[in-house]
Amino acid sequence: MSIVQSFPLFSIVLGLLCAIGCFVVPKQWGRRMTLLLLLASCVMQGWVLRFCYVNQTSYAYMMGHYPAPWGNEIMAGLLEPGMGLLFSVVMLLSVIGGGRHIGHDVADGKQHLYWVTVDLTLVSLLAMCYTNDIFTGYVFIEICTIASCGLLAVREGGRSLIASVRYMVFALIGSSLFLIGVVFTYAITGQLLFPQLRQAVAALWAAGTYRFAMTVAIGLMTAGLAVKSGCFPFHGWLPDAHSQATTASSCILSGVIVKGYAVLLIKIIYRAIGAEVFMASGAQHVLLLLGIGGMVACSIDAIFAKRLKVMIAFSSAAQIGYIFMGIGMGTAAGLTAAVLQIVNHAVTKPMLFLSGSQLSDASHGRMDFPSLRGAGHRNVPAGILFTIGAVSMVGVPLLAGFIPKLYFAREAFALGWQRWPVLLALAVSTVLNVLYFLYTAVLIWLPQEADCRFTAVKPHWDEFLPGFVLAGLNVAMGIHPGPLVALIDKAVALLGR
Amino acid sequence: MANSDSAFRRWLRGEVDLSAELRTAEMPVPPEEARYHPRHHTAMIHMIFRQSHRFYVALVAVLCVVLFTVLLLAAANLPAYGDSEAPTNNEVTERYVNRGVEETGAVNAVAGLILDYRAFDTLGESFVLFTALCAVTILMSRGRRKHPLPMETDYADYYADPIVHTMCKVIIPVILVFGVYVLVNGHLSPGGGFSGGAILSSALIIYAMVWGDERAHGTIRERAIRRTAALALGFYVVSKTYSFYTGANGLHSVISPGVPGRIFSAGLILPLNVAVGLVVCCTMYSFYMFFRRGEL
Amino acid sequence: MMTVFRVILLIGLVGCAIATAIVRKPMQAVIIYSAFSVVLAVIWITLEAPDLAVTEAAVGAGVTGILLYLTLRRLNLIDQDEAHKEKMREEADEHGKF
Amino acid sequence: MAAMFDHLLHNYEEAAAIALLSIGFCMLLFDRNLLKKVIGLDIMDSGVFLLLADRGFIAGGKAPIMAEAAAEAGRYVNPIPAGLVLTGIVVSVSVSALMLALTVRVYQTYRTLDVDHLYMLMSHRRKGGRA
Repeated sequence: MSIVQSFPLFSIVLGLLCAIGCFVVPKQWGRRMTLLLLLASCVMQGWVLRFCYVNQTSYAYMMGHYPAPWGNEIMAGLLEPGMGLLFSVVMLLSVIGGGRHIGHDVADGKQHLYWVTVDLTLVSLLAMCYTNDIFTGYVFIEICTIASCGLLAVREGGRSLIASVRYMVFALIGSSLFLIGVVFTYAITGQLLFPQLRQAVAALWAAGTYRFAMTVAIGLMTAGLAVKSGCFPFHGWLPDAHSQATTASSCILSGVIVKGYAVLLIKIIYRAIGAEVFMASGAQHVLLLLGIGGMVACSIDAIFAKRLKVMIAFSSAAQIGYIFMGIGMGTAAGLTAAVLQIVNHAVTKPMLFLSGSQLSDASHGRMDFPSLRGAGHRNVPAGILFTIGAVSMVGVPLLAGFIPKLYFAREAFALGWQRWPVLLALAVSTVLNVLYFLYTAVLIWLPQEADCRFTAVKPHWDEFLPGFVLAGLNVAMGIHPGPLVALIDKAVALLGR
Repeated sequence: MANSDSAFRRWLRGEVDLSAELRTAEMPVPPEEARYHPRHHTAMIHMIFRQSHRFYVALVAVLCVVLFTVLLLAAANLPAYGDSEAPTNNEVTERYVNRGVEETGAVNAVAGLILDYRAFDTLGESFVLFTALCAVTILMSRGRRKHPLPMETDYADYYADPIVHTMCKVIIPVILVFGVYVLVNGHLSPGGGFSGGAILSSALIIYAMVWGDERAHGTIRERAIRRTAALALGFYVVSKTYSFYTGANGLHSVISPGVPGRIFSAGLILPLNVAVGLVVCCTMYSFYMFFRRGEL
Repeated sequence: MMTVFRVILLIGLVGCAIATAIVRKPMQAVIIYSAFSVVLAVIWITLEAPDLAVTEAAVGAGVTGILLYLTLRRLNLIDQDEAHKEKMREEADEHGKF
Repeated sequence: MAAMFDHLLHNYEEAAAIALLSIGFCMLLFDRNLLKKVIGLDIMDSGVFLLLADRGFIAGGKAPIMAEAAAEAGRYVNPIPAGLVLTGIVVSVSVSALMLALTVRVYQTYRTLDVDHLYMLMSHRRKGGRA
């Protein structure tokens, strides 16, 4: 067995050790250790991805001395290290870009704890990507919930406390629903590991026994993960949580964490339940409708938002609707588009949060739109970044946002009754995106008023460089999507096997 | 100046109740940045909120009723309670029960299950505790600001009470011994790291309650708690990584199950139980101290 | 016989839960919740899961109960009920000109 | 329907677990007091754990402590649900400690535990900020 195959385990363990280390060492070391950890994690996930790509394989890695139905396992195909790489890169850039705000928003005595929670968030996301066991999934979901509550509540002042309470209530309902689903699944199959579970579920479904309990279990697990990733009717917590946190936390919460749950959902659907049974249970239609509802309703909310960060957060909820719509299409191509949307949103949203918070810094920390008028002139790099992000969100060709929309639209023509709702939702959501994102992008470049109280700020390299890296990724994905699409196609094919 | 003047005049006219000000001064004041002063059209927003809220509650109530009916029906659809032929009693359970003792060396099948067969879950579980400890510290730690804790209105000096004091002197060692027993016998009898650690922490909590937080703070140092927790977790991670790595690569592991039934047996399970117990003990005691006095 | 015992315990458990939901004073809810945990610990024994019983008694009834009690104490709500809080809330509203 | 009710009567432990679950869920959603929400959360978790542990019980089985494994060849109950519930209990206590810490902080900052009141503050601020 190649040493590369142990890298998922090593990256998880390194994260845990780093979290323990940050807990006891002084805060400067915490920051350095976390940055190193994120960098190492990027390298390791990249290596595993390369290994799996070259060998065109997915492999199970035994966690201990006992084989599959008895011991724990982790599984790496193309999707898992790919998502791990994406999450590590985005977290690294967010943490660098939001570093100045962390120093400002987080009390001195709590900074090392902030780094601990960042490390634990990374670990839980990696474990959620790689896990091959449904109960391990639950445990790491809980770590992710608690760590993200820490990320959110660490900010002094503001409404972050109320946002945390709201977030926790929703998140705990989500994890409880997921756990009930796990219990029902275990009760009727007696298995917890994905491969065995999939066989048992397929056998049960074919035999027709316990079909009602199985359907309920599938529904509960899906609903739990949907609540946690802020799917449409349960997105009430999301705008508050994402807009009240400190910048780096906002980037991590909306760029990465909600996607972690979506990836786990994809894994459970395709690896644990099996696509056929999931589609037969009818849950995908609900996901499709909820996704469409989210795309439209949250975009309308975003139009009425009066503060920049709240608008970006509502747009997150709308973009998550796309992901669920893709999963709900129930086809391999739909899933490809959903994964493309995950990648697109993960690189674009942190860029918007980073540049948005710099623009508000250039307006004395104000977030309301009248104050932001002309902010692009006061901080040119942030203005450029925000414009790129906004244009990409609208879906202009040559930028990343266009690619998933194209694939969604293409796939929609292959569908049955879902075709017209999907196309209509895409069109409406694009128009709404134009309304709020282009409006903002224009607003920040308007000439400043004569009596403007705000002065230009000197941009710091550590603030805009991560944004430019994300923008580079965005443009690269938009101009030359071929390799990425091919990779995701292969990953989706490996997932169902 | 004009302000104080007018206040003085009002006082002269008997309109100001000085004792009222004294009373408000006693109340702990929330920190300045957090206080909140709404200004705009309060009544309307109040009404809109109430209206939309009522609709929302009704909707959620209907959803809940539907959800629980469905759950009850699903529970009726499950395999019969106590059935030995249920799908859960399959080859997985067979092996845990039949070969568990020889493979893990643990007489207690649950300990063997959570610390050897499915150790990755349990590793995650200890880190759930650790994450919660960090989050609680973030929330409760008073940091530099040191805003005062609310005054104790019902403060009881347990230390001055001879009965409580003497009884606790007797009972704390007993609890400690029981906790250690549960901890180190985790692979032989019911119990193990989690319950043993909670029992140990209860002894520490009683000590802090009776002898006072300040004294407990002096005896059990913050640094010691943090380092113990970090060391125990570190040991857990490192030793389990060794066992995961050797297992996955088919390497020979130096850890052997030993003779089942002996106290020093079951390979890693005993040290892991001790490590988990220390983590749980430190975490629970830290929770207590944070809730009690806002710092360790 | 065992079934009757189990049913009695379960009725007690559900009764405790309902009582927790409807009592007005938070302190009563905390005490009833601790009783709930103790009943649950006995139920774990009837389900032949002694590990769970020990853990539930130490963690559920012990530590969670203590944490709930300490929270009440921090909030000075030990022997106050909802009506009192309502009054305090009104005062707070007035204070914040709400 | 009658058969289903019969089955439910046989699965009485599960029915009780679902009842606990509903009570806890309703407390978590509808009780305005934050502290009661936390207790509701614990009750809901207990309901789930009861449901899970019931699945491991085998009529006439013994606890899986195989001290005299050779001596008595009795049936043991399934250890898997017990292990999972053990994990779950610890997760549940961690989460409730976190929620209680949030409760304390919320009360210190806003002098209220009423969640509606808190949300009203929040939505009000958002609407107020628009003006």
